[in-house]
Amino acid sequence: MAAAAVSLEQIDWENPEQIGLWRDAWQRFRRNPIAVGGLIFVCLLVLDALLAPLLVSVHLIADPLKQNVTHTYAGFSLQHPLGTDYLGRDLLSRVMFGARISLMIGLTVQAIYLVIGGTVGLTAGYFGGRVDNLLMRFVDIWYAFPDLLFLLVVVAVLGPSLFTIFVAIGVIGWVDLSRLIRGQVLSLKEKEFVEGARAAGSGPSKIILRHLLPNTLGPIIVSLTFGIPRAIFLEATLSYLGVGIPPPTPSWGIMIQDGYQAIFAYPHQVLVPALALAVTMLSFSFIGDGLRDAIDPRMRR
Amino acid sequence: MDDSVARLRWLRVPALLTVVGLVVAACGTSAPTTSNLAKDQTLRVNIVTEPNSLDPGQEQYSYEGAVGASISEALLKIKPDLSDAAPATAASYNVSSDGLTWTFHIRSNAKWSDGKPVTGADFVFAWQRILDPRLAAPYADPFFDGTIAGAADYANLDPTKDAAKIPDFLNGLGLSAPDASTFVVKLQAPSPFFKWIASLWMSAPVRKDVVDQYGSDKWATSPTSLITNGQYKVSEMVSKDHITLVPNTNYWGGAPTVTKIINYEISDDNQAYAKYLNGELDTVNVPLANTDLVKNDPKLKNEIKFVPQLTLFWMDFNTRKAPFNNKQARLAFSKAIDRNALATDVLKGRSSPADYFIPKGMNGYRPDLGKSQEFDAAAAKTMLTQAVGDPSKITIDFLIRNITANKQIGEFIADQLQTNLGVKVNQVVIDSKTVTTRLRKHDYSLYVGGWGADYPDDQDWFDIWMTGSGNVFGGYSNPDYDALVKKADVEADAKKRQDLYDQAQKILIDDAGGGFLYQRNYMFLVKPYVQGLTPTAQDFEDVGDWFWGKVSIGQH
Amino acid sequence: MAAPLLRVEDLRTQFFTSRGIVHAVDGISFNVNRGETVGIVGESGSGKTMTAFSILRLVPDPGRIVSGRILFKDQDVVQMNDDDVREFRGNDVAMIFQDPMTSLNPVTKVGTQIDEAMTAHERFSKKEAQARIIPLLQQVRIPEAAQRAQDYPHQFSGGMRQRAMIAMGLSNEPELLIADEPTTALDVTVQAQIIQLLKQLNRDVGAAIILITHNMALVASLCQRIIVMYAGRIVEEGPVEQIFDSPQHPYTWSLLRSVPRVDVARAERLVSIKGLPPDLVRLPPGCKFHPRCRFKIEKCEREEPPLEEVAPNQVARCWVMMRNVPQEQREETKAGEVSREAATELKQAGSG
Amino acid sequence: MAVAQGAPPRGALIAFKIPRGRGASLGLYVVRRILWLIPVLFFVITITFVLIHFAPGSPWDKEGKQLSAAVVRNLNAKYGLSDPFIVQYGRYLVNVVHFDFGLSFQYEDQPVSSLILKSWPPTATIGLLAFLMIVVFGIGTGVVAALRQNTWVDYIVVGFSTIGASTPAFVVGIILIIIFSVTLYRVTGGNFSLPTGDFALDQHLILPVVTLSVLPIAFIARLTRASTLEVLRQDYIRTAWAKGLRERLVVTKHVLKNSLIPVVSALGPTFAVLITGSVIVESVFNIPGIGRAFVIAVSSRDYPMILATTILFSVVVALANLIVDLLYTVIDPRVRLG
Repeated sequence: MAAAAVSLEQIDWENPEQIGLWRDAWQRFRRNPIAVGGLIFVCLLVLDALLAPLLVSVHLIADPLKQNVTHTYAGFSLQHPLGTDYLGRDLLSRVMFGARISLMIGLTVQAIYLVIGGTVGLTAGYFGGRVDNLLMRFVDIWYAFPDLLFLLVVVAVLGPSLFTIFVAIGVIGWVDLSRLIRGQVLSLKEKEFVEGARAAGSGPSKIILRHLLPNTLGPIIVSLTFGIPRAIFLEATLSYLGVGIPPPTPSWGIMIQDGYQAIFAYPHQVLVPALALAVTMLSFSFIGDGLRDAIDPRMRR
Repeated sequence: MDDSVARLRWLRVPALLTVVGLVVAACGTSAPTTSNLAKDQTLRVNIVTEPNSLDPGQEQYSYEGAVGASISEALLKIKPDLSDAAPATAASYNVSSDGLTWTFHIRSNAKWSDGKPVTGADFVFAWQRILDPRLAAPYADPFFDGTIAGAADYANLDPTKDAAKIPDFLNGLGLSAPDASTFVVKLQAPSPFFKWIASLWMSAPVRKDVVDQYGSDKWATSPTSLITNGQYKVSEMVSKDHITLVPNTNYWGGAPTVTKIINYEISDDNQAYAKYLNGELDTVNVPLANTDLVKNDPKLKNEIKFVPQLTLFWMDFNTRKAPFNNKQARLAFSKAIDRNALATDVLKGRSSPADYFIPKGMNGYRPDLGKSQEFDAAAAKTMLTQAVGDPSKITIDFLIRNITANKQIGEFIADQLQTNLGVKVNQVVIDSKTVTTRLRKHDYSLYVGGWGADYPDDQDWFDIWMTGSGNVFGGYSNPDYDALVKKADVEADAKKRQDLYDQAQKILIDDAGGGFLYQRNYMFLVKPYVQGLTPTAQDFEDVGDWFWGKVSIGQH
Repeated sequence: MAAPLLRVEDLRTQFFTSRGIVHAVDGISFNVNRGETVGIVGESGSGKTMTAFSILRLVPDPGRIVSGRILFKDQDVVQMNDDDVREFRGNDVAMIFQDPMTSLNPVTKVGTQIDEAMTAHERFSKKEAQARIIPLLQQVRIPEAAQRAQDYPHQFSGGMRQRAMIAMGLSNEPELLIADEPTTALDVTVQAQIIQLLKQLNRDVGAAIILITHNMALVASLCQRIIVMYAGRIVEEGPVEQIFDSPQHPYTWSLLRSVPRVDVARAERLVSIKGLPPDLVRLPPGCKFHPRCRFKIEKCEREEPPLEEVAPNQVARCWVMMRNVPQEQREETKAGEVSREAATELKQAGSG
Repeated sequence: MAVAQGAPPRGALIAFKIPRGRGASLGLYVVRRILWLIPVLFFVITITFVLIHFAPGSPWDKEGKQLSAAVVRNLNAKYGLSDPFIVQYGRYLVNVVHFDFGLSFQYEDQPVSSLILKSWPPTATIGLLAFLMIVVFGIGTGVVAALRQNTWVDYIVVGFSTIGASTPAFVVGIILIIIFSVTLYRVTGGNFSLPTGDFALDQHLILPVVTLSVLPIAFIARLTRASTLEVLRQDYIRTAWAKGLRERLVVTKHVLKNSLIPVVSALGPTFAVLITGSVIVESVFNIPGIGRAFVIAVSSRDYPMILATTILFSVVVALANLIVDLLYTVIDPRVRLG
């Protein structure tokens, strides 16, 4: 009578068909159309940043540095799809080359913020008491820090170069992130799962990395996706102060800064790089949102 | 638009569209008369930056002169065409036969803003005060300690260590006032250019009693204590916003038509331009990028005022280092710059190309002397290769101040050098004061510097290229040049003096002490209802700001 | 027999996810009489929690009640407008949840959260509500109730928080209290106290209780009737003693056989049900339990059996029924005997 | 049993036990935090002094015509810059203790304190108004976007906040000027338009305040939306619904009280930055604020002004952060300070 039941031995109990956190997250991320759209744009951007020099050598796009002063501030044309700047250089190729510097700055600076800001925020929030107090007073000092003066000294001592920018921006901007994370950790710390983990005897670093960090992921991702344009603007202000990349290499920040002078007469000088920046920022926020929803453990149930 | 239409425009209300303008104008009356003056005679101008000080003795910047020239009046004042220095507070003056003693006769009706008469003693006190090391007056050197008898050792008087010696030093100066209406100056050497020193707005008189009462550094900080002798006086000072001037009722030269001048301190070009469009400013310096926009705008193009300035820019080569220790290399670099492209395309035709030193508008102007630095890319490259070998091995540190205009010109010049000569140029764009420090320490190869005339006399220009001058950093030194200039400075005969200066200019250009580039001109927009504007080649921040007294506001 | 307090008729609740439609509750009907305690039992994913949520119209996105009626004192909850549902929730029917740790607002005082439940329904004036808080806390046996009312949730232990939840649930003297796995997150000793408390409240306040759990022992100690759910539908229903005595649906039988016996020394082979609960998007044809049923016959795989009367007010949904399965196939031990002893034990522990 | 609740935080090494009452411990905490301001200020002054020492260029370097060596020597003597570094540093510290912040090099010996008192009010006024807009619109739109997730409201808020966040302040500023003053003036024939710039307590405030708050509103809206979405998923929200509370009550009492915690921690720094002035907005709108004064002071090496503004900034920032920390305890009872 008994049907041919699947015998117990055939089912492999040791590694049941378990979907890893990341593969599952990727599957859910893939189903979110705008997040994927954002990811595609960012990949295009990275591709453009890598291939731009190649495109110039095969004359697909004009050389961003070639000046042609008889055609300054030209409008959209076949030869210059996005027009030319104050020295007659092709805006399209400058925007594409600008991506290289701006992306690099945006991403590296965020990494610096996360490392410094993250560590300070997490440690201060988790340990509380004297450690928190000391770290936060240190943050207070850093906040009031005359960043402008510091920039000038950095340039004077290190000379204007890309590395100087990272030192300058990185050292100045991590404070906001550290306070944000500290705030989160302070409230998360009391949550039951942390007390449970502490009761289970896991050390502070394990608790911080395994429990606190993932839970502060939401606000961190938002702040990072906002951080990228802020880092790029800061680069523009720094270039204005002379700490930026030495000319003539283009970056979006510099192009916006220079374009500002001609905003009455030739608004496209500012709007072209600003639009590029806006779309980049939009895609990073969509990726950020998609990532946060995909990773959130609760969504897996 | 022929001329007649433009003239009619004066009468119309700045209506919305030009068409409406023309209709109104058609039935307007003839040339402007006092009857159609606006009720509110207020002139609103932009001096860009807040003056650091309005104490004549301590002024140095152009945005301070823009106010100083209206509120403080020196012995003499430049004529609009800069041909001579006309009488001002001094009705007349005479120079002794040996050229060493200048006697100025003060007008009897010259009065201070508080009604007191201006006396010779006020001038003695003012000039002694400038030469007092403790005040550290910016323009003391070279204008006063280089000319006035007894002032030579101003440079080695330390204000703290030699404080005791200062009173004797000041009394020993060749300055005296035999009576209330006379002011006598003794010079170290005959100086034909001294009339221009007497017309600098910093050499205006200062009241000893006011300085003693309010304090040497305090008296010029508020309208109540700022007693001045110009046609106007300060009525309101709002930090980083504006300074308001009203007529000095006791001025000897009669009441001006404009009863109120508001000097705004707007640093952002776009903000100033927007204010002009909104009728909140009567005149504005056209931002470089808007040049063509303004030239093609039917309404604005008639409000353009184009005035050449006695300001010229050049490439300052650091002659202490290769490749610029070689004259041929310097000439090659100068010949590699297409000045026409720079002036017409990059600077939108607002500046004129110049491969010579003395700017147009001064009697030392010799354009034909510039042949040796004339633009010729091919010749430049061969010249450089002969002089120093393979150009691609040369790397130049090009110092640029981080001001947008400097940056844009710097990028053009760097590109010209790299394309025409094949050299490598590092553009070092950094903070302004850091640039000055590196220039002083000679830590650079190339820098674009320039000079604006303090007064329209060649002497003010030629001394900056003399050996050891503090105003050019390249370390250019040519004994023949120095000798010629020293001789010219004291030469009484004008013709011979000019000839000596011409020879000096030729040596300078052929030596390529500097790679001369372009002369700057002002391009301003001025509202049509601003009448009686008197532009000069030595204006400070606004076209015509030496002679605001001659302006009147038409109905609008 | 008075009219039943709650009548659920052919309730269907589905989730419209990108993977397809999840038939969480696939057409169930049952009644709950006034003051009765009913246990709804089943593995996780059987639809028992979603049934509770549907009764209170708390189905989260992207779920929706697709069809069926929920009559509470002859008012159909499914058709109620938002205001009426709001008035209904917490007032006529109250619910307490599984995880006490996260079910209370961490930043508001416990007393305020209970007071809020009452003022939301205007059954009590502000003053009356204020006065009831402390007695309510005492009723659920929370020590120093007055002081604890001012404390925050993180200052309460797990058990205490669950008691606060129950106090909150009872604050409006609801006629039906739904407890969704109230003790799962607590350890055994506290479990017994909570069950004891529920039983005592049922007696004193007279509120009907629906206990949702996967733990047969709890059902035995508290409930008068059991409903067994599997894959979104009812597979067996009936009085506790009868079900424990002779479970007819193979799933109910194996559930009872998976309860370990504490007192019996003999080594006993526990029966665990092989395989995993079915995927509610692609349900198998026929009886939904057939892939995991050892006694199935060919018909089970083709056609789903109806609920059939197997004993006085006991029904089961099975073509075979356990009574028709010969002894040796069921193995030696009798399913019913094991679980009754475990149940009695619990009773003693509870009253201790 | 669960872990003993409220275990004392590790490292609470305060010698005497703070009395249990919340009020007393908070008052003490505030006093201690304010006392901490003194070492913070000491560090800030020292670091700034060292930086000034290393910063290239002197207050007397000029762009065009240079001052002669003699004049520079006299100026240094007048302002005591020729003294050794330690002497200047010591003298400055002594003066600061007596609240004498010295004379500005730049504005002909006007005392720095009066310059700051004159230039801070415009900055503070605009900063405060912008902060109010940020709190109202930032949090408001963030919550609405979260409650109406994936509807057209949500997309507008996300879209606007991204555009707002990716256009620099000066571009936003000048575009507003072009639209609301220049074009409006031309279109209405000059009888209605917002002023292009300057500072006055009237419609002069509109454009600068809007420009200043666009970026922070975008950021706060995104942050509020993210944290509100987090909170909406929590179990206690479901309990609130199950209790039969009205939506307004669920949102204000349960959702907002929890979702505002990260927002408050972000508002702290935003407030501090707004109050200390934005050089960009102040130069675009020609506002005589302290933000611009500080940048001018740094580029012209006006040492007393730099030091005084930095001290002001650090006091303001420290107080802002203190207020934020206190707010934490109000919003989140689980957080214990000190």
